[in-house]
Amino acid sequence: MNSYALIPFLPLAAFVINILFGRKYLKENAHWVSILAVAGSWVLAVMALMDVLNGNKINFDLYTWMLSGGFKVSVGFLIDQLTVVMLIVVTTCSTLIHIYSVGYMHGDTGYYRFFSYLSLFTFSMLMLVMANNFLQLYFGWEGVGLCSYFLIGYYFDKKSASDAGKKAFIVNRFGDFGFGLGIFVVFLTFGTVYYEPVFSQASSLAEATYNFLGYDVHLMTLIALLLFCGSIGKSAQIPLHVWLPDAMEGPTPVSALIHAATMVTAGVFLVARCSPIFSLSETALMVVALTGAITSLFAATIGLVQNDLKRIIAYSTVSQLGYMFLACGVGAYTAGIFHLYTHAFFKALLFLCAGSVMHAMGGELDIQKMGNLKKYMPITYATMLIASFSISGIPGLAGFFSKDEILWMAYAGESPVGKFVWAIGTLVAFLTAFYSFRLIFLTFHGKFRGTHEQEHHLHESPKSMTIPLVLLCVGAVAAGWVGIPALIGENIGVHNYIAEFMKPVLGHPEGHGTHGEEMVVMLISIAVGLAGIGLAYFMYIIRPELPDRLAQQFQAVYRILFNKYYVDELYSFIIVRPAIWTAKNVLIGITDGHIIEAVVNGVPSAIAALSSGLRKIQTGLMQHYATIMATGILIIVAIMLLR
Amino acid sequence: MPIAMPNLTPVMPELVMTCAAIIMLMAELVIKRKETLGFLSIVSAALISYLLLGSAGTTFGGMFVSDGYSSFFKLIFMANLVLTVLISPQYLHTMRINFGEYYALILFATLGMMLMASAADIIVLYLGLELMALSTYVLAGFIRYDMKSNEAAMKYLLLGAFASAILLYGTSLIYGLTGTTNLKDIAEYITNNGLAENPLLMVSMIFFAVAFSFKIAAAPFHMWAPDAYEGAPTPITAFMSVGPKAAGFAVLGRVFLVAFGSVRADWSLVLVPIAILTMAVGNILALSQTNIKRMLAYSSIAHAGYMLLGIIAGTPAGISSVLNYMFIYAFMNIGAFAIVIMLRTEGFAGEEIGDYAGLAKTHPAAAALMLVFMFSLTGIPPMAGFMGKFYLFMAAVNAGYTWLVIIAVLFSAISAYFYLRIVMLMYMKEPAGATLLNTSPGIGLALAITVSAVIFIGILPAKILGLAQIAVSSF
Amino acid sequence: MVPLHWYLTLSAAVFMIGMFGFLTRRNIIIMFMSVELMLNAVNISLVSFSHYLQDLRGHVLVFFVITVAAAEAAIGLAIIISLFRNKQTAHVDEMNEMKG
Amino acid sequence: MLQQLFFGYYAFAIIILSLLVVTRSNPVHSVMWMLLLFFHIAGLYLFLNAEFIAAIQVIVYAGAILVLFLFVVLLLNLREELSLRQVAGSWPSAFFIVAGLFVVVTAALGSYVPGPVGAYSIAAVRSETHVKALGKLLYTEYLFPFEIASLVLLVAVVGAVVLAKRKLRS
Repeated sequence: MNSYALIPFLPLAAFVINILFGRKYLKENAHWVSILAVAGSWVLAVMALMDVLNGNKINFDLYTWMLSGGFKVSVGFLIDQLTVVMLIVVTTCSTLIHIYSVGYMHGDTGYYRFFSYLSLFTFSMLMLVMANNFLQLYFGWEGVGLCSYFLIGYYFDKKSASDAGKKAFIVNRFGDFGFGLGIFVVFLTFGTVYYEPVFSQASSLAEATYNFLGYDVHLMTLIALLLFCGSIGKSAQIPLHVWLPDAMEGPTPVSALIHAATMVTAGVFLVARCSPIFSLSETALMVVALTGAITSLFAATIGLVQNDLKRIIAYSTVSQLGYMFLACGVGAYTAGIFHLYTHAFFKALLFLCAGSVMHAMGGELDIQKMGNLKKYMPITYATMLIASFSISGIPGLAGFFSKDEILWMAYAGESPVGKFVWAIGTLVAFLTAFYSFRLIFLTFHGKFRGTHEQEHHLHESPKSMTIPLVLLCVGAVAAGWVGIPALIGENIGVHNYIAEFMKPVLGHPEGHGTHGEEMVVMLISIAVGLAGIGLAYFMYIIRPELPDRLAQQFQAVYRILFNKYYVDELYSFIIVRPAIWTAKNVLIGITDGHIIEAVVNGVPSAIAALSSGLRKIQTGLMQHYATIMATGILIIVAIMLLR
Repeated sequence: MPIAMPNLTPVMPELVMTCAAIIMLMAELVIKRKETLGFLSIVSAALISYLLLGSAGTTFGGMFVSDGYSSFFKLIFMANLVLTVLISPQYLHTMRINFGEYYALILFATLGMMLMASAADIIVLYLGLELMALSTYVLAGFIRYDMKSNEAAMKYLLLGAFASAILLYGTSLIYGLTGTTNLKDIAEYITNNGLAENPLLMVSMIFFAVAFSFKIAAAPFHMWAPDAYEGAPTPITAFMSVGPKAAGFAVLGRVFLVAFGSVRADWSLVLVPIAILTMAVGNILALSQTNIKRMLAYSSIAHAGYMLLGIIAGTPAGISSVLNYMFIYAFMNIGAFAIVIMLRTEGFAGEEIGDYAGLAKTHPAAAALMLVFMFSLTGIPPMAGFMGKFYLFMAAVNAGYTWLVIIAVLFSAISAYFYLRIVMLMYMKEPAGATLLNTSPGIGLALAITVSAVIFIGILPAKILGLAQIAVSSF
Repeated sequence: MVPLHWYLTLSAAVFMIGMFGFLTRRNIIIMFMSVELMLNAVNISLVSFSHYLQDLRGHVLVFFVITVAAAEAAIGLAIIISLFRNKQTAHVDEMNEMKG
Repeated sequence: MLQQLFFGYYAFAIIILSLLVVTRSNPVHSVMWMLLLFFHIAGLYLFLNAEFIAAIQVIVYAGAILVLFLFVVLLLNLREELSLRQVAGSWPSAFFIVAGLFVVVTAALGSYVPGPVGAYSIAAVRSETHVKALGKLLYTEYLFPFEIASLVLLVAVVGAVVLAKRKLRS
């Protein structure tokens, strides 16, 4: 047995121990089990990285769960370049956020429960990224969804929290339905669910079509789009993005880990993992690129006017996820994964800083009621500032390299929509810089606008919280140095290591452009970043009354943005309300209320009615039983003889 | 005429069982603590399981055959016996029916099942079946002061006798046609004399199908089951829902594949509508039940329907998946019944489904166990029930019954409603009052065994399935 | 010589009469007797088969059927007595506490 | 011819008696008709050269089982319930089902093909006597079922005792 199998199973063991003994025995010490386990996973992940760097690719089946005919399901692990990057991201963020949670969740009644869920989540996420077959991927996929559901609704006595959990669950159902169907089509087409045979056979089926109701559907496009449905749900892309901002009801470490750094990026990982299939379908790639681009623009514009600290960062996450899809859609999977990797650091950092702010503000989230926090929370301020520089693409920081790579690939790649998405991407870069610094300026600068009690309470967070901040901050600065583009790199003698590293799995398209063009693209992206910051400085520091005036001037636009384009209301109108109406008026109308209540809500009423009807046949009288038996015999004998 | 001593090695387990049962009858007179008898039964079950290993062979002029197939079923009977004995004592105390004959009768019933599984001759099959049935009738009516228990025993007995008469009529016809009652000889005679098309043979086969359908509680011959299950003492309900059903499948498989092997197309045509009707009746009627024992009775009917799929497939894979499913079913079903028994206290039946409301708040461990069993019965991975269903359905698909499997999956989706309704009640509702749990070491042990079996087989299904495949290959 | 078919038809007729009794009567004891009637019908056909096939196995089976019938009667009647103690009736339609 | 006449009488009597058994409202009468029926069936067995079976038909069925029935009928004192309607509501439907079954089964009986002829010809059985031949078979070839039958009887005894004993609760 390969010791790398322990990577996911250590957190699973921690989960089992915590859930069994947490309530009675571990109580306030529950975090030790989880932290040790995830740190162990991290060590193993680093060892795996070393191994892969030495050119090994590890693929093994741990044990076969079931085997029936040609259908085999096993727990198996594939550790290649892509997996290893994900492993490092997941275990690093997870470890740091586990540590941060010790301070953040201190004194919470469900302390052991929180850590056991975190461990379970880590397990599921690792199963997801390490799978060597689609079914295990699906298992991890559903597992992380379930944990996310538990953790969003962690404060289950708060109605908004449990509603948000439900919303996340239901919205993801839509995506997962397509995803499951996609896996099914994969199995039908290839006769296996293992990555290796599927991907190696994919190219031979590049032109295959599938006749569906008289239409010839391009098979690879069908599979790719079905799988992408899952990505849309999990990574909160339009039109299934509505759950992620609401998911901020969960504890902040959860937002950082699940809803920023790891789980929501699973969709990007899926596209990258299935790149051999996506690459065979131009249509699918175009859909991916456009979905990503539109989502990123859409979410960034909403982010401009929100006032809830965590929601702004959530929209920023949606927007950045769109960026990653944009990259994958133009064929630059490496760039997408690179951005995923850098994003994990600075976005987790942003959330943890937000958590630190919340901690100081006594749970307050409205940035209009903050201000001048840099005086009280220097470490939080410094780290959050760096993270914001990073996301805005200030040269030298992690976000700069990955974002630049994406924009250049979009501009110079072969994708027919490349130039278009590049333009959107550049616009989004500007908006990102603006709303990130709007957040910084409103929160940390100016005058404090909260209450007096809050002002008294203001303090820097405990060590267990600030140390992870600092460590993540190192990542937010330096994580990008593994992917320095050739343009800069050749002058200082470094390569684009990550692109070379990932090339065997994801390929690395060459940009069709000169160094001069590349330089221009880079300069534009730096310029828009700086412009965004400058505009934010102008509007919120120099002329703080300006935003309100603008909001009044362009009231219609402001309202639309503030209300997130009314998507929630739209869904409520076209899906939720009709569903509830049908349930209320049709289902309850047909059957009497208590059957519906007794049987889980929403049983097809016909079956329930049939059930109570059929019950009458079971009269309790033996003669009737015997009569029915005799009738059965008569019918069978008669049919068999007269046949 | 010299009488040769028959070879007793193959019947050794049955001999031990007979001795154990008779010893139990006599020991009952001197032993005051009846639990001791339960302990003795478990010891004998262990001894028999050990003896099963070296018992392969045919004896008594080919009337009795001990092969992998029968041994696998006997293993299920032993598990059934041990688990039933473990969950019994406390119920017997609560109901104040702690009579020693109880254990002897359970042993006799199990002996009957063992004889059925090994029967290679219709006479042995019939006598084994009656031995099992008569013991079970008495056990079902064991709470003599309770009207429901009497009623259960009465209905079971009368309808059982009716089904026996039908079985005997089928036997007489096949005897008249082939001049023998030995299953192998019957098969040989049918093929050698081209009887396969004979309408009378068809009638005989149908009568056999009906009688066995009665034993496995398949619709429309299932109607005794809900009443008998509801009225019988709960440990006996658990016992009845596994043992006689498994024995019924054992004889169904052997008779239909050996004796009627040449008319397979015909009997699968008979069994297909029975299977569909069984799944429909079991799953649909379970929806509107309010008594949990009754609900589990309908659930057990539905599971018989699923298992019929494996018999209909008729392939080695199909039969082995039936064996596998029966094994899994024994654990998950008795586990669920163990929880039902725990809820029963002096003066509180705890048999209404509503009594499970809020169980997770008052008794989280019991609720979690019930959750595992309900998930397994529904067939949610990674519980064993899922694997059982998966192999059954896969075998049926490979045998060309895809449409039947689609129907089965649909009905199995309906079943989620009534199983998960219990889970919902336990976890989502507030408890109505303080429910007392009637625990004992025996039940604790039974629950530990069942829950670990359900999870273990769910995670490592290959072991039991491999055993079942070996069992079928010898047949 | 009486043809075998006559016996078989007689047997079927008695079997069906027994079944008819079982389906219609509501006195448990008479239902019980109807089952005995069905068993006797089977015995008739078994004995006649045996006779015409010049074989004794049918007789052996009849022997066992009678044994089991006796055992069944003993237990059945014991249950009836038990039932009667609780509820002074032997009528099936008053015995449908459990249904549905 | 004589044989046919004998059979005709027996068949007629058996069917009439069976009908009487299942239609009499008074269980005591039913039992009495059944007693008569069993004697006729025993006669039929004699006719078929099954002396021993005829004997146990009389001894066990008529002598033991029916007496048990009668005993219970009288014990339960069912007299006051005699006035109840004798058929449970749906006798026409039961009649049609049973008649249908009779028709299909007898139709199938038309295709009966005799099985193989065995070694126990009437002469062979006569020379050995029926009891001895059957006894030999039971104690050699059918020893195993014979032993199981003893267990069935044991269970019946135990079961009857358990169900009928006086002490209801432990």
